[in-house]
Amino acid sequence: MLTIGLNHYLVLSAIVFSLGILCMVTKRNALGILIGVELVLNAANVNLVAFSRYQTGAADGHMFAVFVILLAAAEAAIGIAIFMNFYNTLQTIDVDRGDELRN
Amino acid sequence: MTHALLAATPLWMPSAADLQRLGPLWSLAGTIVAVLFAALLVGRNYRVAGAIATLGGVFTATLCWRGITGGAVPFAGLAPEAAAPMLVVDQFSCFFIFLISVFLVLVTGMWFMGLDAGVPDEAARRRDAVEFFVLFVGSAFGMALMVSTSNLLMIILAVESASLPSYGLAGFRKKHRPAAEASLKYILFGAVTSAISVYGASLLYGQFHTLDLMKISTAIGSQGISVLTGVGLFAFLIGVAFKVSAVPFHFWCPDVFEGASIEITTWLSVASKAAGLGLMLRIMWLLSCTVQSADAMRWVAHAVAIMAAITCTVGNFSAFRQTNLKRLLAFSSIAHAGYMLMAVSIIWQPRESAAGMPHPASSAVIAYMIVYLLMNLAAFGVVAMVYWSTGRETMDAFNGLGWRNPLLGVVMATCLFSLVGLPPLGGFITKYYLLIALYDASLIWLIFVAVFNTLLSLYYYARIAYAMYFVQSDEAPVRAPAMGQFAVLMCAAAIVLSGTFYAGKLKSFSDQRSRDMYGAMQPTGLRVAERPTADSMH
Amino acid sequence: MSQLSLPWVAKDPAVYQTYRRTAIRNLLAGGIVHVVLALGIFGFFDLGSTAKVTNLKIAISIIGFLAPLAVGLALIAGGLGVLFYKQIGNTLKYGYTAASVFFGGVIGVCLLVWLHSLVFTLSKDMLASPQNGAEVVSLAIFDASLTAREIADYLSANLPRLSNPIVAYVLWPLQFELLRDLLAVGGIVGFVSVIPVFGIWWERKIAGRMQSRLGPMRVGGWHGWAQSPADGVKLLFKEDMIPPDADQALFKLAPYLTFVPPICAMIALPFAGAWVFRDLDVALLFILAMLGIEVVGVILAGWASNNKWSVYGAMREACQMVSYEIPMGMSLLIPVMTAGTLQLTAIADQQGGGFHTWFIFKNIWCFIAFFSYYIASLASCKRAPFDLPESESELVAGFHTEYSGFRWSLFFFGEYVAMFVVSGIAVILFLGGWKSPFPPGFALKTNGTWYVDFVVHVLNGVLFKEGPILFVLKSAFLYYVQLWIRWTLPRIRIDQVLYACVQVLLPLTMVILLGNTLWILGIEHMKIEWLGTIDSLIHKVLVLIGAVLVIGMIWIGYNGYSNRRKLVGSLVIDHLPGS
Amino acid sequence: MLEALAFYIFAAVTLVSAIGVVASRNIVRSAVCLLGTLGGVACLYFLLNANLLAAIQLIVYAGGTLILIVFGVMLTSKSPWVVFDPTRGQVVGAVIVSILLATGLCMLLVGNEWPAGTAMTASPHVKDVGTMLLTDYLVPFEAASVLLLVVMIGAAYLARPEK
Repeated sequence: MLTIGLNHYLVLSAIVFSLGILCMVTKRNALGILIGVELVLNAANVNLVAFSRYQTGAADGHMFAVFVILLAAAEAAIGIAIFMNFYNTLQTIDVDRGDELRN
Repeated sequence: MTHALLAATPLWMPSAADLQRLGPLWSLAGTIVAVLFAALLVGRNYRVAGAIATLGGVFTATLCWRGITGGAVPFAGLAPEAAAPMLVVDQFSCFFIFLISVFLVLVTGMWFMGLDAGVPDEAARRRDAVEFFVLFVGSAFGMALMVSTSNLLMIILAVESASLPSYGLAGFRKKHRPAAEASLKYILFGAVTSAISVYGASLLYGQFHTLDLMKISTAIGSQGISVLTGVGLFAFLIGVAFKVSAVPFHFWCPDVFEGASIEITTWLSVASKAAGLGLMLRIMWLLSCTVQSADAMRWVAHAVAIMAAITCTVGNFSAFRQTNLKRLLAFSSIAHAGYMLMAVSIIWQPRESAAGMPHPASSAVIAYMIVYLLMNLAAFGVVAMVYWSTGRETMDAFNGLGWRNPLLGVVMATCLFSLVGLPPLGGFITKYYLLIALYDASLIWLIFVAVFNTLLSLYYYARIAYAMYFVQSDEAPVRAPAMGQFAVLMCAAAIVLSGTFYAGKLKSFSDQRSRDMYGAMQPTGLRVAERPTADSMH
Repeated sequence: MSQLSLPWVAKDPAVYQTYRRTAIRNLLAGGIVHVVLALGIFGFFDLGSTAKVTNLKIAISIIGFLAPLAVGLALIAGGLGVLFYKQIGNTLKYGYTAASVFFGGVIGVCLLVWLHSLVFTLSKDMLASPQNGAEVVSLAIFDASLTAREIADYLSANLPRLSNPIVAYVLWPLQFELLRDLLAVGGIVGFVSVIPVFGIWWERKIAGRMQSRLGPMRVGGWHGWAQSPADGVKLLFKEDMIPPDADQALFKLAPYLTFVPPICAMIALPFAGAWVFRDLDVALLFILAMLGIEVVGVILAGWASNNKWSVYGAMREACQMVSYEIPMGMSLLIPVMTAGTLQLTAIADQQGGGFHTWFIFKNIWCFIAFFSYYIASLASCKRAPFDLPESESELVAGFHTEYSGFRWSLFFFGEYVAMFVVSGIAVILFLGGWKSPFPPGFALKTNGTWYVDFVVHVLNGVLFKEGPILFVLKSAFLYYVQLWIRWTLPRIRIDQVLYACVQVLLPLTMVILLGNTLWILGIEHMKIEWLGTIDSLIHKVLVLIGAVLVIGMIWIGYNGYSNRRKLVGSLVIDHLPGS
Repeated sequence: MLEALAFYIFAAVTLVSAIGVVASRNIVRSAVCLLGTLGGVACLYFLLNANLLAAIQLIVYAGGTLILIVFGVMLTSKSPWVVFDPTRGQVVGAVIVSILLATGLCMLLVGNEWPAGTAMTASPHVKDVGTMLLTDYLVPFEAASVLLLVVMIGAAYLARPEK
């Protein structure tokens, strides 16, 4: 337990991943779902960096993580713009309230 | 200090030939910038923006066509030797970019026609044309990237570059409830699937120590597929399955198609799916490009086959109850994605013929894609014209269309029967190629599923045809722009021709595209750009 | 309300006398007992003998000798203070005595800091000295690499004047990184708590002088120097109110979120070459990130208060800080590109050749970048003229309307520390960091006599060579300019703030970024000769401008000082203490 | 030893605040807890020899994306303490599923035979990362710049109030 290795980080990231999935499933607020997505992306990044550190010895994982951070920022930007558009139109951000389109 | 830094690391530049091969991508990226600069110079002029987008699309298509016919070096890895190739430019990708950019031009034309046809928010559409075209060409750029990558990072980046502008496009109509809702659902699904996809990619990176699919394939060949690899691969493919709208990840599709404006729906129904399928084909091919890895990939391919069968069936069954035409066509597009996924599922099978011979599966997908483009364009074109004229997209707007506008009725009927896959039409012949490929791969159960689904789909397509010709309506005749009528007529003609006189030509064309892809993509045939030495820089 | 029953409230004077006598007796007696105890231990364990240096004695010498000695001396000083309180009070009433005590204190603290750094350097030298084997022994976290014996030998060989074994015992723990870290954390926290206290007083004084007032004059005697500590004590005892409709947890959390990140930024901010807690290779990015996180606290404060004005203030703040971060970061990229590294110590080391090698005079792009950075940093610290988020007249103090007492003061701590940090970054990246403005040849030489050496070290550290004091002085100047601007310029509107960022500052920084890139490419990479000639010409002109500016500044300062009576007026000034 | 201590502290910060993200019913609190997770992950990056990445995480994620999310939260909730609740049954089901997911994933990851690799000895220097970005990763870099441009325009369009 005292020597920290790859598995420690992997277990941590697996738990964060599951929490992210849980967050996506339980939150009815669109922003809550986006926050869940951020958790999952962070879990993936921890994985990537840990693999770089303990497995490959190359910075490829770091580069991947940089791009994931960038994508998360882009996604949040357009996501929040869309949420605000939705809010301006429907006066709510509850995902279940958008029920105009259904079978 | 800076000087020492520069001396220590020579600036690496891709060679001119490599840059030239990337012409289509440059051209699309340049179009975005040109639209923005034009807005800076001449103000918010929708004509200028649209014209630049059209020109950009035409130019890109030309470049791609040259790439297709010129038989240039089919593989360009734009990276120095040490790393994985980030981009793959070959006939296959050129073909798909060609398809996308042609479609870009056509949908732009549709957008212009919509302006003149008097849609409700006309003023806003004119005003926001610049943003619209930036997003539009931006999503085309992402799709072009999607079909020309073989690297996990680039795949994720490309899927996101195609998706993020599409989210914006889906919700482009402000103060429009369905549009806002559509974009919300679209981005939520997209964000969730892409996040899971990134997690899967991270697992693959840990397992194989590389981001390059080709190297992963070699490693799979030598070490087989462990449970973790399977989980990682599955999670990774979720992102792509979302773009293709394969079944567990298809929920966004009908809502987005219904909520978005009709040009966007047309665009997403073809281009987005084409790019997704191209990517899926390439991933599956690359992962099984050695004999051992192909063997290991069998289970993944079976999973894809099952997914394809479910996708088809769910798409067709759900289409039964629809009354909104856009929504119905959305489910139809899900079903068609299922058919094409069937072909993807057999690409792992080792080909008996030598390298350089076409693979029947990818050939079938390419042929299917061409005809599918024509069918969807014409079908959505008719729906759009009916919408512009009546303001409705529901089934009852089509009552008696055959008499209210005979030309549109005929075109629509042609499209519908082609979508079903009835004999003299393009839809039939491409489905036939597909089934033959399945038969060659001895996936008989999948053939049964496909035929069963074809019969299912006959019902709801025929329902529209029935409404057009056998339901009385006392509504006014549908008036449509002449250009639009001409365009859809051309599409219908092409559908008929591709099913009859040009069936062989279609076959040979798609064979050619798929052959060049696989001929050059043997693992040993990797060609990468050379890294210049330090002294060659000055 | 219950009646307070404190010892100094409503008591007979005779009782005070009893208290005083008891206090004096106890303090003096306790002090003497401690000193005697310390000396006894010193003698008993034979701590002063050079022959018998062992590791065992380290703890004894620190716990058994130094600690009681220090406690004892402090107690005796306290006792004497109580004994002679009248005399001390009378002395401090005179302005100049108080001033000299104050400045003596400041200078003393500076010297202490500087000695502290010398000790660290010494322990590093010892680890690396050839006596300890050929290779450099790295600093250890747990296991010691030097014994007390080795340290004593090193001292007697190299620094005979310091060769008392007690010194060796004290130096021994300093080779452990953990202890150094703890000391450094203590130093950072101490410094961080001094900055706002001193800074607020300074700001009020400057504001006063600029408006022909005097500012705080009463508390503490000389120029009201104790005003800020007094205010701090007052704030601590104020009633701490939380609006009933506020989000309790977030309301309590928000001040810490504004206060902690600037302190974390101090982790990577070097005060001198060896004077940094962690010499990160991404120091600049780290500090910028910390300054960027600060805004979360402000937004939350506004949000959690559940008050319209607070939310407006928070929104303005978020808008402004996030927008100005871009030109700020992009301006900083220019010296970073010139230096080729993000490591702040490495950047400062490149500017050690004197005044003319500072990056601000390097070329025209850096020169512009300094000013664009400085403007953007004003906005990101929400200082005037960009103090929209807390504009008193419009938003009733903005995001901290609902805060009071201790939590309220945390916002100010955060703000003033951030001001110091942004000034520090500007100093390191543009103004030569802790390097002296004179070329290295100007540094004074030591000649072996200990008092001459001492003076030489002090002068070199303050003016002629390098050192944390130079850094603090330079930063303090930029800090002063921030105050100066605040009390000179009027506040601008929010749309003007954003206009200034997006349409003026951002294009400007983009242009200089591009210009600098091409400049470096042309001169250093492609080696275009005429460009090099132009560059050196511009460099000379800029140095000249800089010299003129400095001289002009000094002249203005001198002029203002000599005319201060005219500026402030003569009616009240002569009747106030410390005038 | 010290590394283990640091790891457990940072991991605890990350996990506790991630649980806070999920458990808090108020979305603003979720966002604040997310700050804890992001900070904890950044500290883990420092432990993992990824200094530059840690700084990027702090500056882009914590200083940019998170503020955007907090902004979004504030702009889209009508009353300050908006709470949307799923039903109790849904929550219990989701919790069970995610516990199963976490357990399964952990077992899979710990039990997996990772191929032998080489460990990274020192943090890659900023310069090396920059060089990589302009050589091996030039294409993603450029593609990302196009993406950011498009997204910026799209977001600005969508967030602009309709006149």
